[in-house]
Amino acid sequence: MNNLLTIFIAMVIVNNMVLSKFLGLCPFFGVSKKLSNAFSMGIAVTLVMLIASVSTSAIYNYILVPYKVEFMNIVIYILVIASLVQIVELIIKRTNIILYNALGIYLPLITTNCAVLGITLINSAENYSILESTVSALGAGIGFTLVLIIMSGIREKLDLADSPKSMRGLPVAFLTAALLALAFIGFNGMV
Amino acid sequence: MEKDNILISHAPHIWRGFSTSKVMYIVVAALLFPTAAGIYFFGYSAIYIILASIITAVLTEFVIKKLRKKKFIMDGSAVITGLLLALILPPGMPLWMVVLGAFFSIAVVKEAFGGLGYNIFNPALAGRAFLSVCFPKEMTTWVLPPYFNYDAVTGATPLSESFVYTDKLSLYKDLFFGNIGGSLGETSAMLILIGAAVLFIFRIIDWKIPAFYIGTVALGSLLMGKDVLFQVLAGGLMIGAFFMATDYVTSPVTGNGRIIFGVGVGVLTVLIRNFSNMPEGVCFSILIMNAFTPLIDKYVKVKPFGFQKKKKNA
Amino acid sequence: MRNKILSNKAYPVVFLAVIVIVSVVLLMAVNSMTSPIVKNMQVEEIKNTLRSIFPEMSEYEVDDEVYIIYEDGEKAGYAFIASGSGYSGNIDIMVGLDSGFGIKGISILSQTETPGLGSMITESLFTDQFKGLSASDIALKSEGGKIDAVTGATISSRAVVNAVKEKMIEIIDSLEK
Amino acid sequence: MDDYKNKSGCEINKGNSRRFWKELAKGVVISNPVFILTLGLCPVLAITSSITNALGMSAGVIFVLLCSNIMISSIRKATPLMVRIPVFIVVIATFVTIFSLLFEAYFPPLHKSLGIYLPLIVVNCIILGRAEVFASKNSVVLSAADALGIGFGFTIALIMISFLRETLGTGSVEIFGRQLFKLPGLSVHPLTFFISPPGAFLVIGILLALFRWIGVIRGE
Amino acid sequence: MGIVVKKKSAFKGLLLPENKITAKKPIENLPVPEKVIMPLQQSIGAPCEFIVNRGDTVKAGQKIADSTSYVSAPIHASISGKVSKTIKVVNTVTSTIMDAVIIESDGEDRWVELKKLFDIKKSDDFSGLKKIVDSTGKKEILKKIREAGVVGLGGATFPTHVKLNPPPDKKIDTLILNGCECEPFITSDHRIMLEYGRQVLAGLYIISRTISPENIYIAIEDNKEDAIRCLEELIIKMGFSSIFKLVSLKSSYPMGAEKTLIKTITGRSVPVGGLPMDVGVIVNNVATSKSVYEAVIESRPLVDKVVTVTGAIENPKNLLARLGTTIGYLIGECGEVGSGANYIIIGGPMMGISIVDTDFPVTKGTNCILVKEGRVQIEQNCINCGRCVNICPMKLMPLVYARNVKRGNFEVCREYYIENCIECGSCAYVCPANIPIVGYIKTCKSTIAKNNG
Repeated sequence: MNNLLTIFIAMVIVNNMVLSKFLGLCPFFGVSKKLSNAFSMGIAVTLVMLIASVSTSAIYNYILVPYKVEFMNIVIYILVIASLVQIVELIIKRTNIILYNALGIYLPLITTNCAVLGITLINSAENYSILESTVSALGAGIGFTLVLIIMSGIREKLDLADSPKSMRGLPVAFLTAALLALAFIGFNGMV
Repeated sequence: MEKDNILISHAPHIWRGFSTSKVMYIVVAALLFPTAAGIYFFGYSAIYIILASIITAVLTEFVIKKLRKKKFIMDGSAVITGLLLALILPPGMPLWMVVLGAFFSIAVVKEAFGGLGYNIFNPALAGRAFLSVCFPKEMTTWVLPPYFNYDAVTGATPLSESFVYTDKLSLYKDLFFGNIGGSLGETSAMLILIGAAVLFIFRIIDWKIPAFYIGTVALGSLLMGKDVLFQVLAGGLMIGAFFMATDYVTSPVTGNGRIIFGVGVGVLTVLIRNFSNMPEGVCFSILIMNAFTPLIDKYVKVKPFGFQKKKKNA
Repeated sequence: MRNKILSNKAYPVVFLAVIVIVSVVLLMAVNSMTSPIVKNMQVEEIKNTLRSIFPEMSEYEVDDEVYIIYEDGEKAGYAFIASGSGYSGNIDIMVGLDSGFGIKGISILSQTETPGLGSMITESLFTDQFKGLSASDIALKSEGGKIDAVTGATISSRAVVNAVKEKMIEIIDSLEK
Repeated sequence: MDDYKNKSGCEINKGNSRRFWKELAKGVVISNPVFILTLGLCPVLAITSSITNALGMSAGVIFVLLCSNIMISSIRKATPLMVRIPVFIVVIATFVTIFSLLFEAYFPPLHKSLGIYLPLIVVNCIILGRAEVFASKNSVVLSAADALGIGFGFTIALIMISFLRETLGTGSVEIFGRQLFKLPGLSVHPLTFFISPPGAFLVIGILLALFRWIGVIRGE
Repeated sequence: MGIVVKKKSAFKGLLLPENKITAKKPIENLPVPEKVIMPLQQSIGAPCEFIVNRGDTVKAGQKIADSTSYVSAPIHASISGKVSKTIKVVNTVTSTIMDAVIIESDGEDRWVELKKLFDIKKSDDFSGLKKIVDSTGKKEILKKIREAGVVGLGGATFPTHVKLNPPPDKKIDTLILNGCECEPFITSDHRIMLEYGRQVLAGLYIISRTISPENIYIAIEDNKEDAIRCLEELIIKMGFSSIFKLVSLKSSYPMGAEKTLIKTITGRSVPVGGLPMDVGVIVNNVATSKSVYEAVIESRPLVDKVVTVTGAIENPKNLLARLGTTIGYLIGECGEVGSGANYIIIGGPMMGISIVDTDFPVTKGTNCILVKEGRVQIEQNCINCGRCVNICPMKLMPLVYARNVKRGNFEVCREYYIENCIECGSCAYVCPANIPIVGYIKTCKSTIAKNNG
């Protein structure tokens, strides 16, 4: 239990996907201009991360490791993620149209979101069990959503700011990310 | 009355005259109390650090404003940033590092975002965080007040684990008056409180942030089974609560928002002090809550006059 | 003819399957080529590390997690890998014991500490302090032991010290049985 | 869809070599993947704390980009539209794995320090993007040129960023263990901030702003 | 003692420097000017149309413009003379262009025939007055008020006959006579209460007949102690002590604004986007009350107005000026303007409008002309201090408006209830960065109005 909590906290704040592992930067800078979008994106990513982690962890622990073909993980994970995203999109479309309208446009983007492949690879690299993988994926997703929301809040405020012309937009977003990462250093060693 | 002289302006046509620079200089005046403590306890090196920091801050702002072809207003905000930064640095800090930190504070944290009013993070704190990542060794080397130990030896700050004390009462006394290792301006709780009183008298700061911040830390330390009085007096909590967390630009604007902010910083400080590698959590917890400020401001609004009535009717 | 194949409904699936199969075969081939090299290198690395601690080592054998070192056919000592979590990640340490269970030497295998500060734990100035100590002496000086922490990097230093000490006691226990 | 087919059927025979160089140059300058298109940022930030890592990463990206572009371009006529993305992904993933295996065998320390960022080349938007936008519609030779151009553009950006970060963050620059230079003052008190994660964001932000600023002066 | 009730303000108000330098100066009759400019729109609602032609001779009090629209008030000639020409003038409230006529005085000040039912100044027996009022029906009172062109003289210029005839589903139980006059410098209402107290109280009685409320309050700020005492005496003398309640309010800006006044006196909050009648209250200004009396009892239309001319001027005065008199004439009547004076403001310093052209006429909404010195203040960056949020009597977040209007995000302002703003100017007054918040709010409101068609 303690171990799971450690994994979870580590993923949410200490080894945050975006701020310390630099994963999922495209949506972090691309979808953080409006808060509502950021929230939807965060939820969608968390969802896919969870499902992907459970399935890839099962594949890793029960197929790849016993048959000593761990080197195949990249090909297999990316295929699993790509098809999962398709299936999730299909299910959401059939069952919950409101959710689909909210998350729909973000789902295809997630296939190439390195945070999703990243978390599955981290899980394998750390030799996590299925349960541990689930917890770490949940933590990573929540951490990602958290900084995405913080970032979008800040960027909405930055829109009103009088920053130098050449700083506006992406450069100042990078600077914000830098300072945010600097602030999060305070959590170092918490686990 | 000549027609050419007649001016047009928006209502209201009278102004209280309590300008930004006035606010800033009152804060500077209030900061002079902890500054005096720093100079008294740490001597000349403190003066050099303070001067280096302030001059760099003001110069950097001046140069950037000129580069951007904007008007440079000596509104005192750069002075505050410089002074605050100096007050939260260790007294033995090499001057060129101080200069670098002050430059980072103003150039990257403040002016790159558009200058006064637009920065997201507290410049002085971010400058300190920058320095503590760059020079972890220098940032954790504490000179003990020479008046208490004539050779300027290095020692531990109260919050670091290797700090040892024998008598609790004299420890509290030292913490309160400032005769203890630590950053330049954070050691004397008494003089910080006097400075804070100045801010309250001129109604510069709202009581909510410091009260809820210190309250949360006290409560948290109690729950953690720590010495509450010690946790409150030691480290940068006092100066952080009254001078950093209350920074207008980087804290929420509404009363409820400020309460949330204060509690948030308090919880983070307790967490970082007790669970993370950092002996001190004030700087980072305020920075983290700074990042939440836009969100708090967005969701914690003031209920407009007559708002609830409308809801009942609807 | 070509168009007929392309327009067949099953074609896309078959095509994808072919690509996947080709990919798998290719990867198998490459892996079978590289895996012996990789394995060899890992062994080499361990050997080099062990040799840095036991310069006279002629051979070694692995017993569970303990490496037994032989010098000219005689048991000269033991080595094991201890790991602890430092300031910003795991630290792996190879620890060598002489036959009297005193420390022969340690070597940091991997670490991700702050460069120029925490990373100073890899330097001999720090690691050499462990030489000849018994388990009871391994502690930072501020905590009553015999080891000076790297200035400004108490956490990294303590992580190494604790990891070495804990694992050492555990290993010695199992060896004595 | 029709549009896609038409373009894929269009072969350029004349002036192939001139176009080869043009495509190559385009990737380096006009559509530099990092600074102009801001693509593939994750590895750019993560592994630029040393030039050695940057070079290793660049080698990986160029290798995968070149191989996959050539492969995808040569099977482009046989590739059914419906499954083209999965096909691209499998092709790319295969080459990434091959590179990773080779790297592990011949450059183990570098392989270790690149960690998960090496396999993550699979989802690097640059590579999938080039496959979709360019290789699946152009001849093998041009696709190779495109791959090299984009690859070199990526490399240049990576070297620039990692050079800055390593110089400021450690005070000295090393390539594959050999020291290039050491700055006297800075190496005693390096600005460690720049090789830490926040420093990565800061350096790229400032570089982006700098390039824009220069652009502004030129009246772009 | 007696009938005065004291109350504290129910909101966080401002303590402004009062500067009521004309408080002790009796109202003087302004000599009839050579010409008057009569704009067509002097009230909220539809603009009027002329019913006189160029060259016509008119008498003072003669109706010169009217409208068929219900929400509108007719306009009367304020002097006798000849209609000379039509010109365009700027409506300072809405910043739109409107038509106006110029009437050139014949110097004789001939009036239309006025039928006075009661002479309040001479008689000390008010039972006759009450009888007259009681015997007049509600409809007739409202008709007389409309015909006299009476509008809200506090500044809002809402036609009084409309206000006093609320929709039947709104039960009005409270009537408040607003004698607060919370803005600095202005003293016209103060002087009206002192000098026309009888008319004001009689007017209030007439108003109360039209809506028959349960409670009638007369609200006066405690910085006008003499007016409170004067009205207290009169109430007893005129026999109104059983129905009128005199309330002395802690002076605080903006006490005179309807919503804050209602909150302070009744504890009720007017809903967002609502009117006082939504909480069963009607508020009338003391000057309006006086005009209602004159309209109903003396059938005298609204042709003149007490205007305070004050500020950096040699001889500040309270003047009873004919509508249409140019501001320049009023200023000229009060002597030399101070040498440094560079602002001319119609209205008070907090909500008034600064103008360049002194040819602008006194209209029904004018209650003060302020000449003052001032410096151009440089707008600085907002530092998020929250003083505006703290002081706003409407509990809004003015800093959000300023910030977003600058970037053209008008919709965001609506999410923050910008329509609830009463433009009292408290926020800009306290703003350390000197941001003209009210200016931004006005821009936003007019843009939203324009966008909504």
